[in-house]
Amino acid sequence: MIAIDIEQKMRSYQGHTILKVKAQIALNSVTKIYGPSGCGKTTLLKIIAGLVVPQKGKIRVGNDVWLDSEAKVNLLPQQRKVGFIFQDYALFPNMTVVKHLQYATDDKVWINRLLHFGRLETLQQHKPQYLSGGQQQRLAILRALAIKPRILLMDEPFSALDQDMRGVIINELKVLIDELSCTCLIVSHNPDELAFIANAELRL
Amino acid sequence: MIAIDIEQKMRSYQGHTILKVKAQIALNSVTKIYGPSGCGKTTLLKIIAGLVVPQKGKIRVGNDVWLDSEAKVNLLPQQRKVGFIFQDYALFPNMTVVKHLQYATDDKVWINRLLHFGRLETLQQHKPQYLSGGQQQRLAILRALAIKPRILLMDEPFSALDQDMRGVIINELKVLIDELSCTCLIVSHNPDELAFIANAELRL
Amino acid sequence: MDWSPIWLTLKLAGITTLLLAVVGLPLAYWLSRGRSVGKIIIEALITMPLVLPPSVLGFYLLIAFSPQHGLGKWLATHLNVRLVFSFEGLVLASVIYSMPFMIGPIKSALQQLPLSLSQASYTLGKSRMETFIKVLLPNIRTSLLTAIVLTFAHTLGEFGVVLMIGGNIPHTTRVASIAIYDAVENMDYASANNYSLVLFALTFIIVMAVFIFNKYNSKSPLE
Amino acid sequence: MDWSPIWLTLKLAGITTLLLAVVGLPLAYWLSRGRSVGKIIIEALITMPLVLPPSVLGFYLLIAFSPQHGLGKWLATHLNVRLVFSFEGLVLASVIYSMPFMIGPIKSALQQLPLSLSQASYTLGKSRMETFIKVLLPNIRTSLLTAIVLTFAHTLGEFGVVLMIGGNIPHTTRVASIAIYDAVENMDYASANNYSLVLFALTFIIVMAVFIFNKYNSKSPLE
Amino acid sequence: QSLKVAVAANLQSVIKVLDADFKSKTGIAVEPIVGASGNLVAQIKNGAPFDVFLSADMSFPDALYKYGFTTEKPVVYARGILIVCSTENIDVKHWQQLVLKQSVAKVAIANTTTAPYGKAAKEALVKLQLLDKLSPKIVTGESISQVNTYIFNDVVSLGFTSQSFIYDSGQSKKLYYAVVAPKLYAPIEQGVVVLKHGADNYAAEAQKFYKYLLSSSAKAIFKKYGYHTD
Ligand SMILES: Nc1ncnc2c1ncn2[C@@H]1O[C@H](COP(=O)(O)OP(=O)(O)OP(=O)(O)O)[C@@H](O)[C@H]1O
Ligand SMILES: Nc1ncnc2c1ncn2[C@@H]1O[C@H](COP(=O)(O)OP(=O)(O)OP(=O)(O)O)[C@@H](O)[C@H]1O
Ligand code: MOO
Ligand SMILES: [Mg+2]
Ligand SMILES: [Mg+2]
Repeated sequence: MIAIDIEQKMRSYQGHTILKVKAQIALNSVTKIYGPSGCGKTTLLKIIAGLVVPQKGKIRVGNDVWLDSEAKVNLLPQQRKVGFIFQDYALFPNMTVVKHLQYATDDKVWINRLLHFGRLETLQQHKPQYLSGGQQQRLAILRALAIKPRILLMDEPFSALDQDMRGVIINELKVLIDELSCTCLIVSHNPDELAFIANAELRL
Repeated sequence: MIAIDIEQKMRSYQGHTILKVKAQIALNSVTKIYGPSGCGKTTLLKIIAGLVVPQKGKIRVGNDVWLDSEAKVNLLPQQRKVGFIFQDYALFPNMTVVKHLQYATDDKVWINRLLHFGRLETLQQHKPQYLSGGQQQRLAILRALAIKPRILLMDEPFSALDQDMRGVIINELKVLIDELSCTCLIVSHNPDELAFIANAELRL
Repeated sequence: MDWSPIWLTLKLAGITTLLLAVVGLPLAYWLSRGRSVGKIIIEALITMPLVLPPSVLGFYLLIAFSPQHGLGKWLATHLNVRLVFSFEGLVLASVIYSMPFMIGPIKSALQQLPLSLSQASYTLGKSRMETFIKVLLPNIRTSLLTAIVLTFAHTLGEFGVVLMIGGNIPHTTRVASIAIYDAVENMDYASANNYSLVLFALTFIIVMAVFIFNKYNSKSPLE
Repeated sequence: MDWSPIWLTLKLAGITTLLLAVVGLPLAYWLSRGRSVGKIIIEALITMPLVLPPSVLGFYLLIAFSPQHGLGKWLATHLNVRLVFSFEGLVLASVIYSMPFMIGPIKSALQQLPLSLSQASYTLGKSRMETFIKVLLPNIRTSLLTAIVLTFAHTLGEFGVVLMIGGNIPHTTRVASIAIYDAVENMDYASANNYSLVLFALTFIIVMAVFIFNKYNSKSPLE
Repeated sequence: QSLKVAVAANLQSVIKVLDADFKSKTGIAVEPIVGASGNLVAQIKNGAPFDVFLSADMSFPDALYKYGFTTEKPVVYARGILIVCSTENIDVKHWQQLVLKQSVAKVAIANTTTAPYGKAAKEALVKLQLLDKLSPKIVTGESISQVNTYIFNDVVSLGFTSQSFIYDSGQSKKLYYAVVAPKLYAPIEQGVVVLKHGADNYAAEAQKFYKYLLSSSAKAIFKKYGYHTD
């Protein structure tokens, strides 16, 4: 069980708005997160990953406390080691496709499996700037999976994929998630696309 | 009628692939462009806008020749003046939301109407880095519309919008397009989302 | 205390910076677009003074400017311009000497801007000129400031070249750095200290002003 | 031709660059993260030599290092270290003098990298150190090269400070820029020309090497 | 290790000959460091590691003696002669009228406080009441060497320098010169001292060089370069 109870002041032109989230997420579930643009979905994922520290809050994962602002507990992102897919990909400009994966893991078999899963085998030696939008997004997915995370946070991970590709990726992703017994939070603007994979939802 | 007949070598790790497009697009139509990731959709739009010059080809819009590589005719992007929505938005980091629109047009009434259409009235004074993904994308749409273009090229313009917002935007966009009697090419990975608006399609 | 070396220094640095800003912006823009053999050679030439000791530059300028032969003679007889021991000569030398400090940061910043920024502006029907002024320049304003501060500062501290072609003439070529050197060699440490303090204060103000200007971007003057 | 000034110059520039690279990388990283009053003050101090005329810097170093009083006296009597007219003194002065050229471009480039790059690396479980070395540094490698070339070049061309605290002592402080000045004063134009040509060739090679290294990015050494 | 000798700039060509002669006699190598006398004194006072100092006057080495940088008082090794010199074939004999003409654009003198030859030139101009009239044309060289550089490269029409300049063997240009009347300036008596650094580190060598400078073979060389010796 992942228990989240956080409060974060978000900058907005007229003063500030408060993002309040209180949620319980079952382990091994796939939760769809949705809500209007600008409501704080990206911010929430970053808080879970430890990249943004909220003003107030608690995050508990299983029996581990990741964050407790009163007890001054706050695990580093490195200790949380979640798989994170950034909305803007955040690929490393200096690394080729395969170097991205080698940076994250030493497991060659796993790397090859991921490259196949992302249909990027032939683009292994490309750097991000020579990839199309969809190719970049697939690389971002692969990199997050490379560390075999127990928790996977995905910020609109399929927005640049065409329908066929998306179908293929989602299908295969389900297999991988099950295999890794990984808890998954997916921000998406197309709730339909997740029908097959998601078994819980969170509305912000 | 927009007549396109172009050939462009695209860089790819193993040698090169050739993008060949031959199409006739009716004026005032809304054409949906689709095809697998990396097939050259973005490249095609940039060629039409004059931002990429193909090795070979002709582009004719109505009675005007925009490009004829044999006759060495090649209008500048400034002369073509198409509305262009970039896949990565290409917003100006130095300008606030409203400045983006003021840069494109002097028409205050039009600017206000666009701000309302994009639901960005309250964020007028924000710079792009303080906008969420969806807010940035809406600004990119507004900027392209600000010049009241006769041709509108949209590269995945709704990918970062939630479903409600997308519905609203598409509905209102249709009104604007009709009003401007504008020819529209939309690259999209969600053909469904365009069902209401598109009346032609082009598969790459 | 004789203030004239300070004024002279400020005048020299000011004029040099102004001239270089006027020449540098278009040149940097031109160098930042595309790449040809001509551009590479011009860029290498512009970059040279950066790595060349001032005494080398001063030596060659002394030879080139001499009114008895070559360029110097031509200038002296036809235009009645003398470049050794004159303020004009110092300005010209400073322009050459500080050129890379103006061109470098601006060109580099222009190249680092994503291509799609100017593309977006072109599709809005804006000319290269307007795009440059309203989109490109504002987005490299910290680099622009850097370039200006670097140029000004580098000219402020010019010493070797002036020592060789200046002739230490009060009100004409006796800039502060020379006056300080002179005072030290005269063991007039009080004067040396006064000049140094003024320059120190001046540069501290410049640095602080730039820090404050860049505060919101948390950038330093070298960016 | 006496090659010792050339070797001495290369040795000075090499040691200075090396020292500054070792000190500069962590310092630039530290300065690039966050912003506090302490950091601003340290950064302003590091930036000062950039805008300070070499003769001012030379003057204060002379006063500080002179074995007649203060620090210099203490060093001379207690540690038997003499910093005026010695190679060690030149190294220390060059480190101070060229510091902003090493720190500036690196710090600035680190700040311009999107935050999400290091965030992405952290989520992969990588430490700050590993992230710095494998993600941040490779993505600022042209700026790193710039910093190194600038530092090396700036030290190569150092003249005013050396003249003031180094004098002109063969094999110890007679670097190339001083040797050229000396040769010109001696009207030994052949030597002046030779030294100048060697330095010119050297710097041309450096500039060209950097151009070639950066060719794919079409960047200049000042970036 | 060689002897480091601080040398007044007017000696820049002579010192090379003296070096060679001294080395052939004793096998001791000498490294000259050339500069304006005053600049060298400033450096010595700040700890420059020079062993012997050949000044262009007596007051600079006297001052060093007073402050304890030398053990002995300075001794005169040569007397210098001030000349007016040009590369143009102009009427230098009548330089007092010439310098006021329009055709003479710039006149070089050495730094009047750190270079004794500059001081002497200034004295002469003051006596002739020329200094004020001339001041817009005056260019100051850091030392007599820089004045020579300016003359030699034709960047000035005239310069006040030491007579030794025209005897410089390496000279490839024809020089036109006139001696400045000795009554116009105080005699340029050039003094030598062994410095503390030399006395502490190279006592024997420094003494040898000091003796050599006062020897007849050194005197012959000085003479050849246009200095007076007793
Ligand atoms: N770096 C930032 N600094 C200040 N405010 C920000 C920053 N990034 C986002 N915001 C603001 O915080 C709010 C929440 O942003 P967030 O990115 O979490 O939204 P989101 O739910 O992910 O939206 P979208 O679906 O459009 O991506 C928005 O109103 C936005 O303007
Ligand atoms: N700047 C570039 N330089 C070289 N090759 C590129 C560049 N940008 C894209 N490519 C390559 O050109 C091909 C077409 O790219 P393009 O961006 O047009 O694809 P796309 O159809 O828009 O794909 P997506 O739907 O993923 O955005 C891809 O194989 C890509 O790897
Ligand atoms: O030889 Mo001097 O000390 O320059 O007059
Ligand atoms: Mg978001
Ligand atoms: Mg695309």
